[in-house]
Amino acid sequence: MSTGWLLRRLFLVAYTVLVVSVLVFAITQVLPADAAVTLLGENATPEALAAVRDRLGLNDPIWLQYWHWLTAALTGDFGHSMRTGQPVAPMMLTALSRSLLLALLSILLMLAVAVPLGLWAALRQGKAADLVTGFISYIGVSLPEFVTATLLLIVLADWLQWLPATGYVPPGEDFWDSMAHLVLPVLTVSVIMVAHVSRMVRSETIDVLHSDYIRAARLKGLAPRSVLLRHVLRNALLPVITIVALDVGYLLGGIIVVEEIFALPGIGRQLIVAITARDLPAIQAGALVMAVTYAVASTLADIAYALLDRRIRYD
Amino acid sequence: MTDLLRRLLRTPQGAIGSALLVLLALLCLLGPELAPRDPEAIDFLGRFRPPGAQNWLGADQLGRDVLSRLMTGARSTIPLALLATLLGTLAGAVIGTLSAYLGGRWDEAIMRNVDAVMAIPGLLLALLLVSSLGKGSLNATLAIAIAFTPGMARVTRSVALNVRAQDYVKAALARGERASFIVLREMLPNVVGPVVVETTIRVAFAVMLFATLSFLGLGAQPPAPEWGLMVAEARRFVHQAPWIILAPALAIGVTAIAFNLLGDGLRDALNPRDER
Amino acid sequence: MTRLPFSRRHLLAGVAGIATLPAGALPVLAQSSTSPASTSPASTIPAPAAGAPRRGGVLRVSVDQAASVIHPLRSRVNPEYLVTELLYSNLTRLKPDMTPEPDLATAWTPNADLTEWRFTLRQGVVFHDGTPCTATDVAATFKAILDPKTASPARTNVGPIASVEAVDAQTVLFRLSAPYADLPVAVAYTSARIIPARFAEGDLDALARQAVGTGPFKLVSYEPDRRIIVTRNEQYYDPARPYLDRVEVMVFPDSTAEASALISGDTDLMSNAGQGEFPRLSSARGVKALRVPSGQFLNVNMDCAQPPFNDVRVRRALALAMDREAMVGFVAQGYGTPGNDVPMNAAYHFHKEFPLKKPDIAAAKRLLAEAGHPNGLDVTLVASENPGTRAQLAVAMREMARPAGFRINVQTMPHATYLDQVWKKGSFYVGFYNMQATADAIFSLLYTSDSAWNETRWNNADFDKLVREARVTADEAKRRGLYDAAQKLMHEEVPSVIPAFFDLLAAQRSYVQGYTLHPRGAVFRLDQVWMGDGAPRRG
Amino acid sequence: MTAAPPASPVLAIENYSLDYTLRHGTARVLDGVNLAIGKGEVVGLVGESGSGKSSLAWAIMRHLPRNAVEASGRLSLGGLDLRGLDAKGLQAVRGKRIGMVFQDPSTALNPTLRLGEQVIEVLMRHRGLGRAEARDAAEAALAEVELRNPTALMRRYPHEASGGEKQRVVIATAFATAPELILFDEPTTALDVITGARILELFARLRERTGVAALYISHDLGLVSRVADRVSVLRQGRIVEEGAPEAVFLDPRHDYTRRLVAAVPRPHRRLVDDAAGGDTVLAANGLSVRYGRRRLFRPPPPPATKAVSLEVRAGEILGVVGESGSGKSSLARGLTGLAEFDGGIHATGRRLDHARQMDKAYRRAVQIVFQHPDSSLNPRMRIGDILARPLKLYGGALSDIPALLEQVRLPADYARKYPHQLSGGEKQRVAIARAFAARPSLVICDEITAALDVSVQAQVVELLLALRRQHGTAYLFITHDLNLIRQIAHRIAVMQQGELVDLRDAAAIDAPDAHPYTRALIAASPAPVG
Repeated sequence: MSTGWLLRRLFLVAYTVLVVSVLVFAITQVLPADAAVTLLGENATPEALAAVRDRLGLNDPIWLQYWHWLTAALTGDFGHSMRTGQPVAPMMLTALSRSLLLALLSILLMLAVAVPLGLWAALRQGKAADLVTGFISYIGVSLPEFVTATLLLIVLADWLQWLPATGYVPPGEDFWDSMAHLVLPVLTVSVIMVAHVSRMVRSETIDVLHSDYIRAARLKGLAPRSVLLRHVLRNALLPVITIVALDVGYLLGGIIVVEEIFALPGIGRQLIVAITARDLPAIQAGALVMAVTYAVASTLADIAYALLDRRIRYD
Repeated sequence: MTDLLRRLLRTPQGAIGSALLVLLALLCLLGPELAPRDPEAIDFLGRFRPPGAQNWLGADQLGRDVLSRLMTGARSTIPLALLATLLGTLAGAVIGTLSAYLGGRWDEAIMRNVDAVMAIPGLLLALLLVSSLGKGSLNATLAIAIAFTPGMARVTRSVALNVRAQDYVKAALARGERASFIVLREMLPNVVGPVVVETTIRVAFAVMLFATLSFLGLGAQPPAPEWGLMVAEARRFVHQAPWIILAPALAIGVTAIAFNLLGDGLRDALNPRDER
Repeated sequence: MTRLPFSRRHLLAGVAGIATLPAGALPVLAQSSTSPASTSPASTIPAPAAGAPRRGGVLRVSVDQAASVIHPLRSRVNPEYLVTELLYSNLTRLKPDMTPEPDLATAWTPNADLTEWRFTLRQGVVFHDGTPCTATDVAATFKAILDPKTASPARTNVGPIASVEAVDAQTVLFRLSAPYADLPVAVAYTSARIIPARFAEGDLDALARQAVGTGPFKLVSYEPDRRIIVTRNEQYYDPARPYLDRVEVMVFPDSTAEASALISGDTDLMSNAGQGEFPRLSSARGVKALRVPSGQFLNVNMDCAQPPFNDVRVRRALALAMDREAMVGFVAQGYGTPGNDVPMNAAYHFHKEFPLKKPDIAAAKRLLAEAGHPNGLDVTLVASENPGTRAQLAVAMREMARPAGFRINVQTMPHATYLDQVWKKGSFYVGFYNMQATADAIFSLLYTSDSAWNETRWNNADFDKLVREARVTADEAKRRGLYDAAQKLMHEEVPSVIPAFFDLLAAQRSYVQGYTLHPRGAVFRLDQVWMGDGAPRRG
Repeated sequence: MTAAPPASPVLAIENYSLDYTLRHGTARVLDGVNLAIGKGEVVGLVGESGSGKSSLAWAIMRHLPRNAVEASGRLSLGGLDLRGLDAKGLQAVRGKRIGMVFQDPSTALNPTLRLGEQVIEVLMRHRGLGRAEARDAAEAALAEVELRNPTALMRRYPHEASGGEKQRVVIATAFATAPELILFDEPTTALDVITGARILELFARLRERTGVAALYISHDLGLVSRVADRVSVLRQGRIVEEGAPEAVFLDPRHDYTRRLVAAVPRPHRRLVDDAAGGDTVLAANGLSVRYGRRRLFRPPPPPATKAVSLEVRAGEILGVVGESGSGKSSLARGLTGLAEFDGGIHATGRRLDHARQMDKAYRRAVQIVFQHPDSSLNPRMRIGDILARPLKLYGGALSDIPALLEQVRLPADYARKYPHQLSGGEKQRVAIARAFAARPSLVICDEITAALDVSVQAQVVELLLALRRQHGTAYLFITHDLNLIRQIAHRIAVMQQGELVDLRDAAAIDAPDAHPYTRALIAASPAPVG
């Protein structure tokens, strides 16, 4: 891993952000809603509408609007929400911090469950345990989040009343209450990823188990425990980094639905609210924040992989 | 081909997946004819009727027969998911194969943009697109197809790069074959296998994505018996009449499972693991 | 976790409930203008309090959509009204029987021809920032409301005010452009809250993020999509109220989750319960389900100026195809009353009872054929997604009208798109309106030619005349006669199909005392609420 | 050295038979094998692919696939019945009493574990050493296999070491536990010629010093006869011949052995005796092939071949030898337009400066056959369609296809088959037929026999020579096998690290004025015994 490689990765993140910004801006331009009407509401007079259009520069050519938006965005100014009148950037950052908490907890839970599950299935390949985990993981990857969320909500919050149904409490306010509110969203987000990642861990592990060096390790008479821990695990788990990084994209999508259902005011819910309210500045900022998050996550994964797997030479 | 089918049906995933899909295909073809009732007919007295002799899977908030809606709805759910995936695959396959064939600077440029688009989560991209295009099943299909394109382009490209490195492609290049011949005759047939596997698994995602879009109110229009929309509409009554939500939710799950199973079965059938 | 659901549940008795009555078994309302008790079924009245109101406690009230605007002059939806009501005061308040009672104004008197109204203000009222609230502030507020640039929804709802004047510190004089009997009710409008003159005349937008009012509570924190916290205003003009130390307004976009939160004891009061959740809430232990008949309705608006709906026979045909009793079931899950294509029901003071229109498909078919559509008619009915009952109504109407020859294509769309593209512009769409305080308010909001939102473009001169006359008539019997005639016109001409009215539904934990579910839907009066035995202690 | 089996063997295999259960019945892999290895003895086991030689190794190591069924026989290690061992007993034998050296050191070492760790863990396990002692012992073991600076090497990861270094680490590990027996499974096949030769020298020294018994498995009869005390020849699961190496090699009794011996390339037994023509069919002038291009934030890649100049005359066989990475295949890619090049190519009366200037005439005249028969034919096309392409491109009738197949000694009905229905040798014949369908004047053969068994290689070479006699085609024959090329080439070019270091007549390849690298290559490829 060289500085050149790192610079290149950073350049790619920047390029990604640029492409996404163009795309998102273009899409928001064709959204069927008048920004001025959205801003002023139903009671706006034509004069007021015209004044607002002028003030927002809605009469400028689109490329000029994009340029103004981009240059302002680079300084951290994403404009004011048309819905609430608040500045968008701090709103999105607060939302992002909540989503990241949800995402990180989900990934941790997922890893804690998926990795042992996948290993276990791989070591018992073809046996009952493997088939049962396989079947469960099929169900896991085949249920959309909104179904899982609804089922979990009914069972855990309504019937058993173990957990609060929805809402969000900042960890700083009441840590345990905060965690209790996060359990259901985290569970929902994790289900699909657990199913997916445990399958990947299983197949990676099986590949490693069939590799020459594991055969060599066994033929050197090493203890099975040491073969598993020192040789199999390390090599089987490395690709999981990449898989998890790819799943971040899926995770961000899933967060949209999950936050909506559990009333968790994160970036996904902000986006849904913004899209339904045609709150253009919020849509633009939210989509961009998501794309940046994804690009940064996959870059971090690449770096982690490069640090952990010394084989990779980036030249 | 028959050989592949035989191998597919020998894998447990392939066998179960194929069986389920045959059932679903029948439902798509004959569902509306076989449905016991008019899926849109409302019935004041039948509202929230539990599953029983009159309505085998119960009736919904407007007294419509859930089974009939489920059977009719297969046609508006599965073919569109398939269509979306196929469109996305086609576009992705063309971009990916082209990128791999062109190589070098072009490949780099195409793939950087594909990567950039992939940074927008698929669901978000679909949401934005449907919001712009307007609601409706066809627009949702289009949006999902577009959202799938970059991913499929990536997959196809990596397969195509693999194929391009094969000596028979080099031989064709050295022979001076036309680009179209190399892409269409030498590369594409060999790219198809792995891409078909990926596509099959993506149909499962498309079914789920469709349902999610409808759930968020951006897919099918009421009173269409689209499964995702059925779930969304039934959500308000989940405590009163859980069967209204369970039936379409399970149908979505079973369809997704069927395509996942078929995809894995195909994968195994295409590259049999060694016996060891 | 802060909740102790088990120990608490054992303390609570089972819940009584009108909600468990079968749909349709609701008693027809008595028409009265005196006592709130007579307009509300027994269960909505707080159970006789176990002793006098108690001070202290934290109330968590849930709302079903974000309070994105807390600007007191620009709020538009019920959760926003709930918040601004906590923070601000009006001149008057609307009682559950839709008559006014004093708020900042203690008394009001009109001149003889109802063109001038004089309001006397309460003494010693101060804003949250400590400055006194005087007639100057009131006058400045109304000037701001009436300024089109403010874009306040109140502008068209506070009556025909020509000018406002602070006569002295305690007296405000309203001069009207036309005689108006309902001004004391009109100034209770939910986005006509009184604000300090320095904001009304200066930086009006500043109130988008802060609250400086005279309300019973002061703003602590404001997160539009999650939670709004207010704390007791120690300087509130009524030393006894509010009883609560703090109110937390929690946003729940999902009604299932919102109900679950109440059932699990996470929240204490659910300001608006969906019909789907209501049975569950009614049977939940420790929860009291609340229900009150209201004039809230869904209407299907038809453009009376354009074909095909410019032909009254087409509109009548559609009206004849509707099974209104069934519609109450389909759309309101039984929690409502059938409508007769008039925007008023028994909850309104001047409601005129007509025999309920019965479905008559043959007659509908005949009318449609007479109107030149013997082979039926293709139309697209637009329904916004919010609330979900709009689509439900559209689908049910589609099925009911099908045998009569209407081929209705239902199209749903996000609310923002609907507002931008369809609302007030479309020719066939589903509208949804809260109950208004007076007959005049609802008529001149929607149906007169000069109405604020003339959706149907019905523009019936006779109707306009009747409404105008009633507005300036002080005599009760004469006024009733005029309104009866106006309603009869609508009943026959059907500018919009109004098949059902909704009861308002809500729910609360049993320990919540003093809460009255208001039929207006936009009035909450949390300053009267106190926490009884069994209430959880919340930091 | 004696040819007689030892009296008290370290390893005794008696009447051992092994089956694999397949979907359609069972296949016998080993059939009544008898083999004994005495103390300090090296027994060579020779066989072509599919002969069962690897299965025998796995059987001894008790590492058989799930579908393996041991039909009969005994395996005993100094009196210990290996077949009767349980998992615990097995772990005490593997690595401790029987060591193993694998074919490819780059896949046999864990890529994510430092080299030192991989030696230390074995020492800790089998010699009961503490970590610090094991580290010292590992260093000593690595020094033993003549690795320079073992301390530094121990800290490196496998990808940071060369193939030779890695194989030495594997060997050091095998020897470090002082086992009674070591199995060598083609330990030099994956290595370059010179590196492989050094490993063999090391092996000779180590066995002398330690007196370990060894089973040396290889496909290369010539090589085995140099290292083994006794040789067994395995064919289809049966030992068809055994004895002292000289006896087996010089006087093979079994037919199969005779064919095998005949197929071994011998540098001095020339297979071509005519001379090349005078005309030049192709000349490369300062040809440099470069992959990739300059990219943002990255250093430019070094060229794969540096300014190579050579010419091929009509009907000439020009051999190109060199180790992997020497640039010999890049030369082929440059000449066929598969990679961009700098410099010029003269052919068909023109000078080409870019790959895109290669016209139909050039492409017809210069054909290429690749190394891997499995990947050089499109698996989705029938053989007939594959052969039809050059005919369509360069002119020719589809009715020529049977003749083309016959020319490479394949039946005409193969035209309807798919590649996966053919054996490796057959596929390579199809690839050759495809090249000859263009009636080329030069065929570039890029390691075309490297993936084939010795006997198949001999047949393919013989076929190529016959085709040349028939058509007068010139060959640019790229190979790493110096012995093979000395048999057939008129001239030999030697490449090292992208440069052409030597180009001389085949007869003068071992002359004293040859490049030192050429001499090193010759020294590393000794002529087989006899």
